[in-house]
Amino acid sequence: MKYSYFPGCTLKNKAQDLDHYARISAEALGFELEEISEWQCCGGVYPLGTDEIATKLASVRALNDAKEKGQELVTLCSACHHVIKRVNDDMKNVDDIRTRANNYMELDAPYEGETNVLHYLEVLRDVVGFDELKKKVTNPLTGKKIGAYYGCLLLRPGKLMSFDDPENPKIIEDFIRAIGAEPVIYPYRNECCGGYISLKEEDLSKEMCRKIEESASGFGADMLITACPLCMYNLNKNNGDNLPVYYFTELLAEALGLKEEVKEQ
Amino acid sequence: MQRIGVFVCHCGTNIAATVDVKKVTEMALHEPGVVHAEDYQYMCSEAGQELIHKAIKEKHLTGLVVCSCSPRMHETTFRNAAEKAGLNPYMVEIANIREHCSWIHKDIEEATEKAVILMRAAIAKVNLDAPLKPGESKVTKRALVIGGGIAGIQTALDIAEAGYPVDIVEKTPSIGGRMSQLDKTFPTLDCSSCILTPKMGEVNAHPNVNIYTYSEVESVAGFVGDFTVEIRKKARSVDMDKCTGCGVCQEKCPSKKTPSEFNRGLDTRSAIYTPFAQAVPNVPVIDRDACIKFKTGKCGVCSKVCQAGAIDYDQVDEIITEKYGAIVVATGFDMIKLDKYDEYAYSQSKDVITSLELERIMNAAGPTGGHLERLSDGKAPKEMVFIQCVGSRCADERGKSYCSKVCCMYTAKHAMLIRDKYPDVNVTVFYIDVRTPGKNFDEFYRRAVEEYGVNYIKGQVGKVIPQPDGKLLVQGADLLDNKQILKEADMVVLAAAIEPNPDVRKIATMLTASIDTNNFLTEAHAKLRPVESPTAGIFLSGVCQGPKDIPETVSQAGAAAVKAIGLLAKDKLLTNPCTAHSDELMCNGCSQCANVCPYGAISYEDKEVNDHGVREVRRLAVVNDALCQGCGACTVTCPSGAMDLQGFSNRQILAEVDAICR
Amino acid sequence: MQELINRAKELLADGTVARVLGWKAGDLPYNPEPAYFEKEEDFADFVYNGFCGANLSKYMIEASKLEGKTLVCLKPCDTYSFQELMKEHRVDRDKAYIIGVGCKGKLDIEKIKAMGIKGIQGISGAEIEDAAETLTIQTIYGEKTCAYKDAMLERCHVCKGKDHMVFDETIGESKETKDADRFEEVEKIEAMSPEEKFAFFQKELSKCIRCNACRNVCPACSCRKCVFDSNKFDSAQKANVDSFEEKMFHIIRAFHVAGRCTDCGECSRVCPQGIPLHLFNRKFIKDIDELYGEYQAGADMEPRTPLTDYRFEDAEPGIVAERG
Amino acid sequence: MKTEKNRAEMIREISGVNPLKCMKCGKCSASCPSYNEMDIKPHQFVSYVINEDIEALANSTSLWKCLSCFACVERCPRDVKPGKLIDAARQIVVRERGQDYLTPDEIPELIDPETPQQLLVSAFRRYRR
Amino acid sequence: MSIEKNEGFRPKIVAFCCNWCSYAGADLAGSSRMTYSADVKIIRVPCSCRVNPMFILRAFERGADGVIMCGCHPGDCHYTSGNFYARRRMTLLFSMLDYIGVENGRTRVEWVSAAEGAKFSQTMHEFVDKITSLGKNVRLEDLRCRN
Repeated sequence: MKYSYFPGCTLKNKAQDLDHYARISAEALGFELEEISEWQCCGGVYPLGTDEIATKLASVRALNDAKEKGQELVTLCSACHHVIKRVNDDMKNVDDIRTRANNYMELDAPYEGETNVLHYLEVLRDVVGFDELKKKVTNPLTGKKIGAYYGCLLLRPGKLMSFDDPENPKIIEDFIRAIGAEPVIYPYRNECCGGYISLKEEDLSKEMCRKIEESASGFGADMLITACPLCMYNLNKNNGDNLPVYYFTELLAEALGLKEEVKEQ
Repeated sequence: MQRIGVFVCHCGTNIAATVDVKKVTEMALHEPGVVHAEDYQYMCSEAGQELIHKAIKEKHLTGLVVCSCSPRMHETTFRNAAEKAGLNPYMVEIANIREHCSWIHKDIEEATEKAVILMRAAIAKVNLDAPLKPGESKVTKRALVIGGGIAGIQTALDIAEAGYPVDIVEKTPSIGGRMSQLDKTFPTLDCSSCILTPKMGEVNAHPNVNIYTYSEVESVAGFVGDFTVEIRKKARSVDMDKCTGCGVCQEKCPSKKTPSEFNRGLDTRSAIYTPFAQAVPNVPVIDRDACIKFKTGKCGVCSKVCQAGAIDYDQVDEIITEKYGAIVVATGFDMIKLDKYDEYAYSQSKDVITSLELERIMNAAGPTGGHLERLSDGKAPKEMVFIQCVGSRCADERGKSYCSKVCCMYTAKHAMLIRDKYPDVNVTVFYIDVRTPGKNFDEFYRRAVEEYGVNYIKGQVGKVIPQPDGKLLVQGADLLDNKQILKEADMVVLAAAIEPNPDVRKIATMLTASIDTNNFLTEAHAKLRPVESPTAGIFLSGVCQGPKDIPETVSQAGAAAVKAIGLLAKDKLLTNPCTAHSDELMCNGCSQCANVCPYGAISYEDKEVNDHGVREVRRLAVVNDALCQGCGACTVTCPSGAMDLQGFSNRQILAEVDAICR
Repeated sequence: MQELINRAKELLADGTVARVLGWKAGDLPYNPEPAYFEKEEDFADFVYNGFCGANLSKYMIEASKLEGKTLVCLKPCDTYSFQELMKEHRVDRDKAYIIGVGCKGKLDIEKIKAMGIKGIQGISGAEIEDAAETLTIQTIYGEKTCAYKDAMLERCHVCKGKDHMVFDETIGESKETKDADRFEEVEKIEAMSPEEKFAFFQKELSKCIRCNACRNVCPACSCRKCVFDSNKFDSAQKANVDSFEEKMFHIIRAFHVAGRCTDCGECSRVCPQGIPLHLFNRKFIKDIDELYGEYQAGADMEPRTPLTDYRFEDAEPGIVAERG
Repeated sequence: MKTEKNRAEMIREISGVNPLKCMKCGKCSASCPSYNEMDIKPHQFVSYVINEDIEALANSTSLWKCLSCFACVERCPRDVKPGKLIDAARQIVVRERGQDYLTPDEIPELIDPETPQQLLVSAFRRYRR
Repeated sequence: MSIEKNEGFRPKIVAFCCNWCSYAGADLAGSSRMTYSADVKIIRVPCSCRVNPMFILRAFERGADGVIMCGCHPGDCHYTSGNFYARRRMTLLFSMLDYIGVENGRTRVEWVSAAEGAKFSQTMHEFVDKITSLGKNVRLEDLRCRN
């Protein structure tokens, strides 16, 4: 199975290793991520204004590229996933946006939301299957108590993202079980870490991260994993060293026994 | 040629403010067949009807057009008026210039123009009207009540008291319904079972009442006065005649792990069970999905311990077919599932419960023996938080658009009972509005605040956050104080929205009774016929029609009973004369019409006809007027157009089309 | 053909049937017409060849009223019509003795003429026993030939099959003639723009002279009195006055037989103006197949047809706009 | 200069929100993680738009404290979703005044070697036009 | 959409409504004062299954620009199954109209219950807009019937 892959800015630059982990794990699990040629940054946040078109075009380009290849589009970063999935929904359901975006794009055939947008975790859950993943784990993270940190973008708005129950998700917990560790469920796992606000309102973000980490440690977590590079940055920056935060692909690669391989590259 | 009179109603200003009634009246006189036209303030009034009477007599009218409100409102009124003046009532047509015109248009010129066109269409139709005579049909003097909660019980008792036999069909093993699960009732705080149990006994013992518990309606055929209903009596696996209700079987049953429906899954029951101690009938059923005997073939303990030899593993479902003249729906409600509201952590913490679960916890026969305690650790709570409107008043698909109506009052009741019994427990209620219309209701709520010190906070809760130490952190808003609050609680109670029993959709379909977008049964008129379904012979009792509390339910149950009694008291009903009719000379006898007739009203016979001198025996469709309900499905199926519908004939509808498109 | 004649005479002689419904030679070599044969000597004119396209099942409505049985010769496709008429109680099975006759595809004289073959005096190779693939045509301009296949009626290219749905006995072999997709023409029209569709039908239907030949020949259009002759719909019309009436007539004609039309193609065969009327019926058949499951009228005796049946999950009428 | 009425109309249009659907339950404010930082609270935003007091919104610090975490969007029972209103108000402000809450000059002092691109990209998108 | 193109054009629209659901829904729209265009004129029929394709063609013949049929929701028919037959008939008829080149959208079927006044009004709004944008019906009109 081959997927169109949208890596996004952070995983392509600051966090390249996380991207490598994802690709090499995919290979081991029997699917391939084919990077979209000349992808452009999704913009990081979904423009809520219904009259904004230009800021949605980068996503439309990526989506159309996947459509032309007849592939589903996979993202790794929660933010990219959020933006692209919502723009896709607009292209499918909002006449005005679809018409205007297509007018700009001048494609061979108008793009009307045909591409299916998947998060890497969804591929693991729905295509590979967590049971199957579990069988392929060579280096289970037995004994580790891991808190899943979802943040906002993966889950909300629940109706549009249709990813998991937005108030009581379980996909990352299932993932944690599949790689042999024990999930720790804590109530702040879908509360905001502060997002982009950490740039100018560091204290606000710090307070939010503190609540998240306190809740997670309180319920017994000894590490957190997340699917969003910005969440990872905020949590890492604000928590000191007592509760390490990992990107899920890193633990995936580790469980599949591939982490060293990447390091050596 | 008809002699038609046109009567234009002002309906006060309801019509006259937007439609130039004088102009409409004047335009009427230009239409073919119209010999009289006049307008009046209120056509439906005595004086208005008198005008009609006079005109019919003086101008020898053969047909009437009344331009007024919807025919669903006053068609019968004007037909009766016509009949009184010696005119066949089916020579009356209504032009609906109120609901379909004056009320929805603002521009006078536009509305007047449309009113004239609607009038023309009605005139065109009257021109082709023919006098019709209704037939008669019999009334089976027996009523069926679907649902054995307080609504069904009260309706059945009232009908039975009037001397008519009545059957109750109840899906669960016992009658009693939701009310039997309640601990106390507002606004008097009397014990629910103390007032319900005697009624259950009374209805059970009434000679005119026959109760089918653990039974469901399987199919409904027929129409008002003459319904044929199939009832599936599910296999109880216990002989109702032999069982003495001693209860030993339930005690000895080794399968005790099934969540108790009665206690909302807070504890478990045995595989052979009566839902609760006061169950009527006091005869257990075997839950075959849970029973070891049915699952593995080995066990049979209940059979061994039963002194009366009442256990019968070989029982099968039984279908009972019965005729009824009237059917009352009293299917009640359930609480919505809370899986879409997990911000309140209902599925994450045992100490977040629904109000109905709290009723069971507070009840002496409940899972905790009536002690208020946390289900997680059995500890007594010190801080209780109630959250109102969970799933009610929602504009999105997560919840219900309506107000569930009973939550404000029962929450005040819960708060008061807790403060009364456990004065050291603090109670906080997060509310959006406190709604207390009802006799002694607001006084009741104020007592909760003033005498019992319940802390009411205006604002909704955003999230319930379980803490590592087992406490619950409630993050809410206090809109009056403009603050975000974090409140620690030991238990959180959710006032979940109520919704009609999910089975009602299936039942409504069987009854062809209409249902609204929320699955509440629709009443024939919101104000004037609130307990009748638009489908004749079907009556509504209790929450199946809309949210209501016990006193309202009981009142409506009585009202539904009276309507049913009114029907059963008649010996004959007049049938709708707008039935299908087949033209013998055109009929091909092809049987297509019989294929689509939902009532089996069409049969075929070989008949000699004289077709312009040619005498031959032909196979012809014959419509049974008593069975035909006048839908018209056959008329369109018939390729030759031999089949036509009286009162809505092909030519009449085409004439209306022509008049509108003129 | 001789076998058929012999058998018919035999059945007539032993009293099994009172008459035989077949075809007799016409005044031209290519226009045999339906006829009754009651006496042995009548059979001199009896023919059964490639030009006997007429579907005799509809004649059985009237024949059912006659004394005694009527022997009727039905081609495989005709038997669908007959069975449909049985289902609708329009013919009496007990009054019919059905000989299922073999068919190797029926001929369309218009196609032959369209090849530029004029002044026809005689045609050979159209006999039912002929195995020849070629027709030899004597004309006043000399002998011409054409491939049998090229002269076949449209309906034979989309033949429903060699099996008779209902019969008492069969005589003669049938040949597989299907070599085209039944819905190809319909699909071609469906793919047009609304303007093109409109222009196409406007052009075709403007030829209609309302001779009612299509109606009269159609075995499904068998009403004692047609709505278009009835005062019940204010729709009694004799001739089309404008383009709308043409459409109305042909839409309703096709609608009334929708789910009952066996696609026998008689309407198009008899149209003197050469209007492809089967395109209306076939559109309904295609929609029915796609929306409600494949259905062949006359293939069984189930009382319900697609339009007198339903399923809860049927498509909504909006599907027409959705599929564009 | 646009009137307050125009601006309120624009907010309704950009956000696609009908503020009249609000029943004032306060669930948005109960859910908001930035609540304490805001001068005009999420539920009040709705009334400001209804009352066409857009200038006050434009000057509100709340515009820059909203995290776009969609908690209010997810939980609003009336399909009002104040987060969308706040975003629309923010757009109006940046479009009208070209006022940027974040300028490129500030960046160097705000970032550290670990700052992900995502942070800058999203902050720019949110704070500037 | 080219609504401007047809400015001043007032379409003629015939709505067939079943007595039990849609006509009552239209009544509810009225008593709730939910406006819609006066171009819509309602004809009451007992059930959607009473609507003969002839009625619809006749309306077009006489100059209607759009015809809409409303009935009870599938499964909720007062006569149990009438709307199911109507649904198949209308689907085939609409498909045929499309096939002969009548503009898509001149005909519509909508299920409106007695409780759906808002939906009735909304549907009529949409339908009038659609017909207005399509403009005058010329493809099915009988010119003799034009005023």
